[in-house]
Amino acid sequence: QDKVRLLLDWFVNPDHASLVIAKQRGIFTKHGLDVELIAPADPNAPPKLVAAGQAEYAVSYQPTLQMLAAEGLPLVRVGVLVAQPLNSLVALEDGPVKSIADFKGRKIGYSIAGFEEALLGAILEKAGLTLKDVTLINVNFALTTALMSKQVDGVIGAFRNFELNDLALHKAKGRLWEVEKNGVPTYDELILVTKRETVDVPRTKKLLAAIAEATTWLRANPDEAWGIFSKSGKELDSELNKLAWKDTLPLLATDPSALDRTRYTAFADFLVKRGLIKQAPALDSYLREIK
Amino acid sequence: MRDARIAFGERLVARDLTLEFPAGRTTCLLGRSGVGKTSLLRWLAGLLPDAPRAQPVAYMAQSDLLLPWLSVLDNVLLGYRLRGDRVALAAAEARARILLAEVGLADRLDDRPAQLSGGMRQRAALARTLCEDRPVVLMDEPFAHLDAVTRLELQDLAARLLAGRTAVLVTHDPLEALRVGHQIRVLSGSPFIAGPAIEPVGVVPRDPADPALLGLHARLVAELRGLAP
Amino acid sequence: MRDARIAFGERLVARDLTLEFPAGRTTCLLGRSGVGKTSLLRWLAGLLPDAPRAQPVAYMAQSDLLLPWLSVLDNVLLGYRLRGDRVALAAAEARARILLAEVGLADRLDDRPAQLSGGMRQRAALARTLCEDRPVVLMDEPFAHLDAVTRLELQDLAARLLAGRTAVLVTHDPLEALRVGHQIRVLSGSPFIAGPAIEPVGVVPRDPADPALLGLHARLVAELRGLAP
Amino acid sequence: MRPLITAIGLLLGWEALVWATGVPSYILPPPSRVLTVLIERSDLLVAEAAWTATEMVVGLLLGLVLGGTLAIVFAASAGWRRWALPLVIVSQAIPVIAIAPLLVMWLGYGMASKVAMAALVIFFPVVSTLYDGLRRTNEGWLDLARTMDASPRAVLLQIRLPAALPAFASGARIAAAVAPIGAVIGEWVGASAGLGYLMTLSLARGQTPLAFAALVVLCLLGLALYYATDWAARVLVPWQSQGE
Amino acid sequence: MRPLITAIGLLLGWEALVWATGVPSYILPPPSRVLTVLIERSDLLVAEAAWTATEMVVGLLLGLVLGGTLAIVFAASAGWRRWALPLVIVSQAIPVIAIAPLLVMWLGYGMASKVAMAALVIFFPVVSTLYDGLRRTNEGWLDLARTMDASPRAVLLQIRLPAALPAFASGARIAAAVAPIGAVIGEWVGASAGLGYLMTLSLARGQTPLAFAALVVLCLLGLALYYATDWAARVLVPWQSQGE
Ligand SMILES: Nc1ncnc2c1ncn2[C@@H]1O[C@H](COP(=O)(O)OP(=O)(O)OP(=O)(O)O)[C@@H](O)[C@H]1O
Ligand SMILES: Nc1ncnc2c1ncn2[C@@H]1O[C@H](COP(=O)(O)OP(=O)(O)OP(=O)(O)O)[C@@H](O)[C@H]1O
Ligand SMILES: [Mg+2]
Ligand SMILES: [Mg+2]
Repeated sequence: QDKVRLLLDWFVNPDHASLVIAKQRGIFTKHGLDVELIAPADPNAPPKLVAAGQAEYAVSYQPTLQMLAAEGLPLVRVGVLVAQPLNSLVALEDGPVKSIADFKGRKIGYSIAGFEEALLGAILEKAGLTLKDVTLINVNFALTTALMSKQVDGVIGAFRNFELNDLALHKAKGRLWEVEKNGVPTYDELILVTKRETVDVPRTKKLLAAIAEATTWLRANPDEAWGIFSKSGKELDSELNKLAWKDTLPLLATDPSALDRTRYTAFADFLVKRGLIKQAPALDSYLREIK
Repeated sequence: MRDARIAFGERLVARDLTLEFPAGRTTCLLGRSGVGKTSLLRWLAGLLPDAPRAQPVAYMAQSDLLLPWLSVLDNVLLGYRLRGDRVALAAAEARARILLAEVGLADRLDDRPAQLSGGMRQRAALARTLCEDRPVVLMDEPFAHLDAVTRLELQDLAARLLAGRTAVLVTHDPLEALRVGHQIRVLSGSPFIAGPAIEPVGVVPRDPADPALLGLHARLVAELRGLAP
Repeated sequence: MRDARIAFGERLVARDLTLEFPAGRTTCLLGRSGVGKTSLLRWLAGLLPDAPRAQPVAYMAQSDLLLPWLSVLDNVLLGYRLRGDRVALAAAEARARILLAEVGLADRLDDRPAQLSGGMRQRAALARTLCEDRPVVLMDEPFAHLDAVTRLELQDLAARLLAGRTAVLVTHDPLEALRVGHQIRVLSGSPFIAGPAIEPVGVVPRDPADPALLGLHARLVAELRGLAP
Repeated sequence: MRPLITAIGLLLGWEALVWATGVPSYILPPPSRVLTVLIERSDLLVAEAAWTATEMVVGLLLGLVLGGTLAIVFAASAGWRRWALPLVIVSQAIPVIAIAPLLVMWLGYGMASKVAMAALVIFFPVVSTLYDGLRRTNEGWLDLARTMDASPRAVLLQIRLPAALPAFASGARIAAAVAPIGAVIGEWVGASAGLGYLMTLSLARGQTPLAFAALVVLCLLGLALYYATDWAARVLVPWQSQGE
Repeated sequence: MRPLITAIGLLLGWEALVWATGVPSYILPPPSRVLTVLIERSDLLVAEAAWTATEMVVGLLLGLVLGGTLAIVFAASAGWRRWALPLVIVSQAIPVIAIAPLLVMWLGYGMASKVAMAALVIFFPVVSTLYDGLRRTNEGWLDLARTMDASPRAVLLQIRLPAALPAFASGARIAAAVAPIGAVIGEWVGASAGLGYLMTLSLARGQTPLAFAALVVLCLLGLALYYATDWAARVLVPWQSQGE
């Protein structure tokens, strides 16, 4: 058995459905892998730890990878878990904000991921506003709480499969703007990264195959899969996870080895244009297709 | 005091103790080390559990208990400061300066206690006690660290200022007791009992060279010597 | 000591002081309160800045300095414990028990200092000093809180144990000095100077009732009295 | 008995706070709801609490030992103090987020990195109070020890240290009170268990009552640890004053 | 002069650490790179530092005042102590993430919520050490005051409080050392400025050298605050011992 440490981007949640199912149903084992899933509390640490050789793989985000690559971290993307943005701008439906233009002079909360100014800047510009027209406030993880308590009028960084459900559980309805439909180029939300110098192609192939198999299985058996998922950790069996589960399954990438290079070119240009990186790193330095 | 009982845990210091301290006079307590003199004084000061306190007292403990952060003058005025009576405080200040001059600390008013010698500290504590102006004064070995001459001077000072007050003074020096006490009692035994009151004649402070006193002195020494420690 | 200088900041206590303490004998220091006796002792103990220390000393300070967390017995053995010499410690324990019995604390070996009376604490400190078994012994008012009888007994004890050692003993009682000192010096003035050495005849401890001593006593008192405080 | 009354008092105060301020329950749920969750999810909470309690206690012990040792070293050696004290102060200013990756690199993902983090939070009050205590020993005792030819080591261990124990107790009490937050901070370093983990997770996912149930358990652990330390300090250090 | 040497010593130690352990620079950048950033981005760093320094100092002062007052209240009243002490202990166990929304609700996103958070972290060491100091006054002084018919209030303010000031100084030193982390934690409560914010942001963007430059500034602020407090404590509380 090949021992593999895989760092999640955050606490275990339905975004990690295929990983958890692959582990729980022995699919990793079947492919000759002994995978340990490790959850950090700080979403920014995993890619760095992988770059430092403290784990073999990490779950990360496309914008993060591109920023880190621009800073010279030796990371490469080898796979994808969710091949579309989940990130959205959310406001309360019965609140004062009916359209993006209504954010003028209002507060928008976020939880630092490093690139929210870029996303928001693009979204606002499309609606004829600029970043100067709003106040950005780091509310950390309390996105829905800040929104519901009307401390902020909107939040960026809300995941479409979670935050709306979260609001619903609190009997509130959210209005959601998908970033990719509002001026932001589309991108891969959740990707798998590994260290550039030590890419282990055979092992990665096995990993991606196992994930693909698990995804296929759980798409076919969503209820049984939920049972397995919710029992794999006592804290996972919650109402929110149950709701999010349904919304998340269709978003999971069926082919985790797929790579759409044009997305990376476009988004790198976007990051350069928004001033987050000085120049786009060479695609091949941080992308590796495993076939 | 009537039927008093003084004990620390198992150790019984005094039982069914009934003692009378004549009002307006000075009583000197003598007794072997550890017999219970300090305990009795603390009982009188109302500092022991179950000890009633009839009247306001001024208490001078065996150690000087000066506050290290206050100057000598402020230490002497401590009682007035603690009672927070500004008028009395202002009035007492002049008195405190005079007293400090009388105990030989006129030029040390602003020193901290840590800068004083042991005897100076004791003199400051004495000045504080005498400055308190209370009807009952309790003093525990007030002159222990003083040289013979200073001791005589301060005995005179104390005798003068204690006139008319009820004072209880613990000492180890029989001559001192004979000099300043209207009444002298020797404590002995465990639990201790008080011996008969000895009342030398003459007004205090007496002359220690008086042959009548020398006789009493011999008697006191013999009495102390006959006792088990 | 030669050309010693003792000062606290501005306050000069002694200057160009040259004093001789005869080896193997006990010197008693007398002097008004605040003259500098304690400072001199501390200088001899090597505790003041620039003070050299020639030989191992045993030092008994004016306050008892017992450690509150140690039993009486352990306090007496403190020196041996601090030096960490197990063999010496074991040997000293028997000695400490005997000494504590001699100062009348035989039944208080396991008490904490806080449970003792002031005189008892002083006796424990005395036992500690005498237990130290050093060629030079410095004692600052060792009997101040003791009753007359205990004082006599402990003077005898001290005289016996100090035989053959160089001892310097500060006291306020001229009779005490005459009883235990081979040599007596009166300190006076500011900065102080030492008076001529007075050397009473006879072996220590002398009988205080000796008429020869009474004459010296009168002389000492007169000498002290003549001095400014 | 007393702790129970205290706990009930706290709950009542909390209920009153909710009523008085009209806080919405996803910010501060009323105790009644938290209680329900506390009972319903008790198995989960107990399991996580066991994890956190271990971190707390191990972290506290480690912090006490480390802090105590360091304070003694500082008191013993001016050189160490001059160079290491600033380092120790600086160690307090470093946010976990900056050193979490370092800790993981050196200590791995297991409990060691969490305990290290907790100990880091805990040890400073111990160093600081004990060192302060060691600095202000009665001068008379030091003089006495000097005349007894005590080595600096013996003075430190037999006089200054016992004299400083009340100050150490003071530091230990502070350490016990911050131990829970130490453990929670430790759980930032890649945890997948513990009350802090549960709390962050449920807060981020809107399960405020569960988060507060975890918080209640955490607070109870903290109170228990504090009172246990307080009791131990009283029993082990009966003498109070620094001076005579 | 001394602080400068200290700073250089720290940097050398850090450089040695990087060399010895071979940590990659995106986890712990070598001081040389951090220094470059420190100089290049000094205007940014100074601006953020001013913000954080204000939070630290105001938080420290507030913490000292609050903590001091509370300790005095505890020493004065057994009732208060019995009921409020557990609350105070519990306040230490609450992770910021649980109360951040509450603080923001009540205090808004301005500086007030950050100062409150910093004060919350700071005030416990102050309460605890001062209260401990107030508890162990020399019995003799208390007896003396009793014979002088002093009111409990006068005893507290004129005897127990001055006697406990060395202990208070001890608490203030701890508070000064944790003040930076207090401010950083405060910046969690919805910040958009400050060194803590800058650090999080640059860590997220992989700009580790900038994050560590911010950390260096934070540590320097912490050291400055600590030594200033230490100096003030020495000047204001010259007497050392609790007892005689
Ligand atoms: N630590 C100190 N700081 C400043 N001055 C001091 C200090 N210790 C002693 N002095 C001063 O030095 C002088 C001598 O003091 P010392 O204690 O030696 O007197 P002493 O002869 O022992 O008096 P006593 O019989 O009262 O104990 C005094 O004026 C005293 O105020
Ligand atoms: N706090 C205490 N705890 C326990 N025992 C005590 C305490 N205080 C005094 N004692 C005991 O009570 C007895 C009387 O002590 P006290 O201090 O009254 O004696 P004293 O006559 O003043 O002696 P001295 O002349 O030595 O000062 C002693 O046996 C002493 O050990
Ligand atoms: Mg007594
Ligand atoms: Mg002296």
